[in-house]
Amino acid sequence: MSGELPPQVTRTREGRPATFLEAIAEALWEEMERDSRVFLMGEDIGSYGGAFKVTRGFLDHFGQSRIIDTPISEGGFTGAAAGAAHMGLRPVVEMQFMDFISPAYDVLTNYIATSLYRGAGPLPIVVRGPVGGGNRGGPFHSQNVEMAFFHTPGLKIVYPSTAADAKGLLKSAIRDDNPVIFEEHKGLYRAPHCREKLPADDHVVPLGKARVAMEGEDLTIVTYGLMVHRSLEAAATLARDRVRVEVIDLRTLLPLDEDAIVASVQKTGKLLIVHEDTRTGGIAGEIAMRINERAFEWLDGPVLRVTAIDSPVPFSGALEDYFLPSVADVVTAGRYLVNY
Amino acid sequence: MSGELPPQVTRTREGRPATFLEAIAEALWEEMERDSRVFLMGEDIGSYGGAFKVTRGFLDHFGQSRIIDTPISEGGFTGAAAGAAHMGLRPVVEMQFMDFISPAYDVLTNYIATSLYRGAGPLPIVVRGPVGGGNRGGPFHSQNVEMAFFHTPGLKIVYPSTAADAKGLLKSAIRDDNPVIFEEHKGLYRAPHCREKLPADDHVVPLGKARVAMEGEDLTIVTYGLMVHRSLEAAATLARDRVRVEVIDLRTLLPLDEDAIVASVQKTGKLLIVHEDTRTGGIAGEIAMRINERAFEWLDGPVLRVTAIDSPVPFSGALEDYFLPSVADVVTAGRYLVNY
Amino acid sequence: MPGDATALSRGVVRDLLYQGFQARFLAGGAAKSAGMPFGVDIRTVAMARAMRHSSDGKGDLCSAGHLAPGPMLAFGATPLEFLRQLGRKGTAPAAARSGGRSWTDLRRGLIGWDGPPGTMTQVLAGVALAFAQRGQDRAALVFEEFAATETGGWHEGMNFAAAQAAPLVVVLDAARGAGDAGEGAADAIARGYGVDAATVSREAYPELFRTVADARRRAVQGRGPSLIAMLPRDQDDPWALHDAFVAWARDEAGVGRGEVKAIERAASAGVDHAFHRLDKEPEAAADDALVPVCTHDVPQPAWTRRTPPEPGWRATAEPQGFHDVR
Amino acid sequence: MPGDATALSRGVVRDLLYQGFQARFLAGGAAKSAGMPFGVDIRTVAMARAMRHSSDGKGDLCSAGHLAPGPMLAFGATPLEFLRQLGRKGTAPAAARSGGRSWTDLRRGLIGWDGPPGTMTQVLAGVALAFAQRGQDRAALVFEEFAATETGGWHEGMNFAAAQAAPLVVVLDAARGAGDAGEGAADAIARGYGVDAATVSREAYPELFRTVADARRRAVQGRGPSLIAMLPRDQDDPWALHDAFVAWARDEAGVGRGEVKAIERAASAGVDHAFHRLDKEPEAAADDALVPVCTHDVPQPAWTRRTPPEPGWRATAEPQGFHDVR
Ligand SMILES: Cc1ncc(C[n+]2csc(CCOP(=O)(O)OP(=O)(O)O)c2C)c(N)n1
Ligand SMILES: Cc1ncc(C[n+]2csc(CCOP(=O)(O)OP(=O)(O)O)c2C)c(N)n1
Ligand SMILES: [Mg+2]
Ligand SMILES: [Mg+2]
Repeated sequence: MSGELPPQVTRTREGRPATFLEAIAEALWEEMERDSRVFLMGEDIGSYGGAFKVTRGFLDHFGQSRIIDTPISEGGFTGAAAGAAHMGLRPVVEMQFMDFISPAYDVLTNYIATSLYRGAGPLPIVVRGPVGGGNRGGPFHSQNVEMAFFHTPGLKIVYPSTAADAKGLLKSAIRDDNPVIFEEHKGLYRAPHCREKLPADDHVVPLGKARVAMEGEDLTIVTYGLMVHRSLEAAATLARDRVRVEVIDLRTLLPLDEDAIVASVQKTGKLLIVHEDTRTGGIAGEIAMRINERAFEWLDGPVLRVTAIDSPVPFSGALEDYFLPSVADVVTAGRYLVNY
Repeated sequence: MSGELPPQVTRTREGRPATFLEAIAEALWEEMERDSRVFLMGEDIGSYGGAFKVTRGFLDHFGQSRIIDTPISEGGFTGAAAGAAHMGLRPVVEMQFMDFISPAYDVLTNYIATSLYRGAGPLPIVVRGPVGGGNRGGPFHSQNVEMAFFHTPGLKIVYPSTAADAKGLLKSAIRDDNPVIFEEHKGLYRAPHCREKLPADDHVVPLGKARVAMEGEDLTIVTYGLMVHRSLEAAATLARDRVRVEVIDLRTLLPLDEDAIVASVQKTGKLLIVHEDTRTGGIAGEIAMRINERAFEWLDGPVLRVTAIDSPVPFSGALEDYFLPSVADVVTAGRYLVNY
Repeated sequence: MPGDATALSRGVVRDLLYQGFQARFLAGGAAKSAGMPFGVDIRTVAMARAMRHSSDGKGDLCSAGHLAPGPMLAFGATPLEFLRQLGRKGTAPAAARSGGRSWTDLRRGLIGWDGPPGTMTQVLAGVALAFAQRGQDRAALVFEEFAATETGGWHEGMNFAAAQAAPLVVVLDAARGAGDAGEGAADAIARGYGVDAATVSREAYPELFRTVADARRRAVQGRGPSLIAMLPRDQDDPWALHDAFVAWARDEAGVGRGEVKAIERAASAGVDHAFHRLDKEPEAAADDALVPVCTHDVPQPAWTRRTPPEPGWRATAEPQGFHDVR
Repeated sequence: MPGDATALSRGVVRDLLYQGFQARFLAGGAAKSAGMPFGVDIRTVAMARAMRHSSDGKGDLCSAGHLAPGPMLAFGATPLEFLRQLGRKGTAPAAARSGGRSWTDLRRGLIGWDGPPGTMTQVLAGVALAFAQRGQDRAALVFEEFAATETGGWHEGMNFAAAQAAPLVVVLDAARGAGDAGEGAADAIARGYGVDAATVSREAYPELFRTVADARRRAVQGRGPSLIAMLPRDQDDPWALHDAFVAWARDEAGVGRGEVKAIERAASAGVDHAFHRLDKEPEAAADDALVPVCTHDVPQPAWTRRTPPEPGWRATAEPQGFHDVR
């Protein structure tokens, strides 16, 4: 073990603001220091430090047995994570891009998600990695993967929007006894406006609890990840027309914090859901359904959504910008709903 | 080629009623006769005739090059189907149980579904097989797989509820230029009440069009597959209370026949969605969302759903029956909604 | 043959007899109704005996696979547990929520699976990785049907184990008698991963034992996983190997005729007792289906089904007609 | 060396020079902005020349993979097409909806992929299956990065091709210079599938050509797929093999010094022209994103974004404030 700490894990110790990416690195580092059962697996995470350099310097400090460079075999090493978890370890698996989680779909949904129910015990595994568009990565380096897993009982899905949440939620995910899919938007990793001072103590944010990112009375926007920022921008625009928007940042998608959404809708009577993921079969549907079940009488207008369009993520920048939901889209839909 | 036809493909020629399973076999047989580009791939579909004997006798008639027994490698042979489709063939891939489609999740969502959009041309592939619970098959032989693919633009999903539809929709799926996931409920395969005389001419049912299985004025039930039958039973019970239920059988889940649902809800004002699949992230959500978008003003009550509970499919019969939605459940929810 | 040959043989005889008596259960139709043939192959039991068993969660781990659950007996599973599992009893492991002929009990080193082949090679590779990381004298043993080698998942698991030099022994099982594993097939596959390979056919017990014991020793020494292929046994008489082994244990391994009889009587009595007891045990209770799928979930029945909606969710009127259906 | 060596060499020289000139584009930063290194390896071009090319959809099929798209030149791709693709132009194949250095044009036998390794071995196995089913004199060639052998998907594709004796040639490409493919690795893997294997290193053009031509001949004769591994070339000078080949073509294959110069001039002019023209071509248009994902879909813009909701969907009042945002 070397004495010097890699720079991306020292921001909080030095009292300096951290980027979203550094917050992730800090969470991993601190949890590995705290609990010797935690270890990392992934492609090129060792001496290369990972495609986004989240784990730069980890190999030197924690050694080969806890920083494991894997072959290109997302299914195989996720299955191996299950075995290690059975034996009491707490693997954190990195997908180089979360798009590559799809070869692990079988083992995640069939083996890992069903383990507790099958009487084989809980499996404390975190599968984390970069998601999302806007990077000109084309269809295979830009996906959001929540809806591949949202339908599977036994999994949790976390998708933070701020650096502080990224750290606090990742720590919770690692300490959770259940398998957690953890999505990190590439557009937040190094975004200057996401740089913030993190609480210096052991900063833990509970899973399953949404956050009110902005309070308001006229319209509820439920969103998560990068779209929290787009929605806050839209809310600022709407505020100039005296429209008071409440923005709810889900933070955890599964289990869904239904109570937080219901409470807000009972106040505003209007609900707009904003997600970056494509439209049909997106999470907006489940939220609309739950609001129908629990707060229909409070609705003063239809539940609406702003989403990406139903296609793969296009490669060209012009196409991708058109594909993704914009601030203007949120403003348009929000204004429409408020005036309904 | 042998002169004698296997019995399961002759019911309609002989003017006799066919089971759901025989309807599937007839569709495959007739399409293979009609179009030499159509061929089948799957595990044990050759001399063994398939796990459910759908393709018994096909090997003798069509020969080894069109009835291909594959290794256990659902991803690999689905990928090979894509290649064959590129070359102008029309592969029909059997999953022995549709649960085993999960190793093909990667190639289906990333390669096959995106092919047209990527400029690589349409891929006319059908992936078909048995789905659904009630057979005491436990968690790995009982799943419904629609929500694994419903979120993927570029795929179609078909889920018939009657023998005639099974034949007509499968023929359409094979003729469609796009990849189609085709789900066949095991509980319908040999169900006596599903045995019916099929139209003797080339019976084709268009994809993307729902069917009004029963007309009514008071309540719309939207459903598909085996649950159409449960819903019709529930409707009969409700009819004794003079509740007139309209039952819509979706037939195709993707693309969703939104117009048919909207038209019915504009008539009844009440919508109950019934699906066998588990609750959170099920298709009910998307339907609720679309109705909010297009028919909110017509709703006289919340959109509600009756579904399986959020867990893997249990092995024991008692547990499985509890897990699955029952006729009584549909009656309960329907009555509640009508009285709302 | 290392260790006390007689004691080991005694254990295997017991396992074999248990297997034999359980076969009666199948003949009685219970397994048929459970939809699964019950593989019997002496060789898998003998091989599993070469691992280190313990019931305190500190021994080796074994996944017996679908075919011949005999190895589970070696790891401490009882006939009663098998019968409960097949009979879908509420007393079964995991209250009959999951099926198959194997289940998970990590303290005894049992790890079960009823899903796609290949998966358990990945999982046991990870189990073995954990042993190696902690420097423990433990290894993992996985039985896969030969067809698992057709799946990409199996390859990824095997490759991972090889890359990590994980203490894993992989057996390609031909217990159902399928003629897949040709002589040399395992060798050829193993070469691609640079791991040791062996093929076992109708060897006598000591050879079977030694093959696995050697693979285990190499594994815990950090010399990586091994691949062992079983050639199909005689299809005509699945009990031939079984009887031959009992004869060998009696006549050559020093267990003795009287002792074999005694074990046989005890095993028979044990299985009888299990049948007897099984009859009295309840089916799984319907709402066992509602146990949580995550550790701290409160199981939530879907309200439109078994419980009325939350009070207050509808402002204008009381729900009507809700309780009269069931 | 079969066929007209001089003519073939001439073709390869042309391809190589195209590659060379395209490298300028990269040096200029355009590829960097496209986020991808552009592999150059003479060997892949030479190997692709051993297949049967045609532009009427009746020749062989080739997937050039991510690393060195050179084989696409052999199959008729033009520098302008590469530049359009990298430059995300509206004129690019698929109007820049998909990225990578390869795209699909089935008439010319080009089949592109920008996603996970291993997939194209499955897809080309199916392509080859179709050739065999129709008894055509056609074969498929797929270049995979060596790491594809780590994926289960690749194994399933290879196993399928072997089981079907499909006319497929699989090349494990070391164009990016990665030191993965050790001597003998392909042999060991191929043995598991019972297919032929070969390894190529720094062989001269005729050997490279012959290796693939032989594999192709066996394949179309129904003798199954082959696996060919490329050993990494010299990392220090990626152009060394390239220059050596041009020298060989000139001095030994009868192309002649003057002719090489002429090809070089023509290639240079062609690439210059392509650059020139590229500048004038438009970026992809934003709403090209809206093309259908199924053949007969009507593309539907999401109504909350670019178009107002359907008239009549709301009975009580007109939507307000809808058009004033963008
Ligand atoms: C992913 C997956 N695909 C298919 C199956 C269904 N399946 C179970 S065993 C089996 C055949 C196994 O073949 P083999 O190993 O040769 O055993 P045999 O039945 O011949 O004894 C099949 C197709 C499965 N369980 N999982
Ligand atoms: C399923 C999947 N996982 C991961 C990746 C990301 N990825 C692309 S190439 C590559 C490494 C390839 O290694 P190798 O073949 O050795 O080529 P090298 O980069 O070393 O030249 C990785 C991890 C991917 N494209 N798809
Ligand atoms: Mg077999
Ligand atoms: Mg490499």
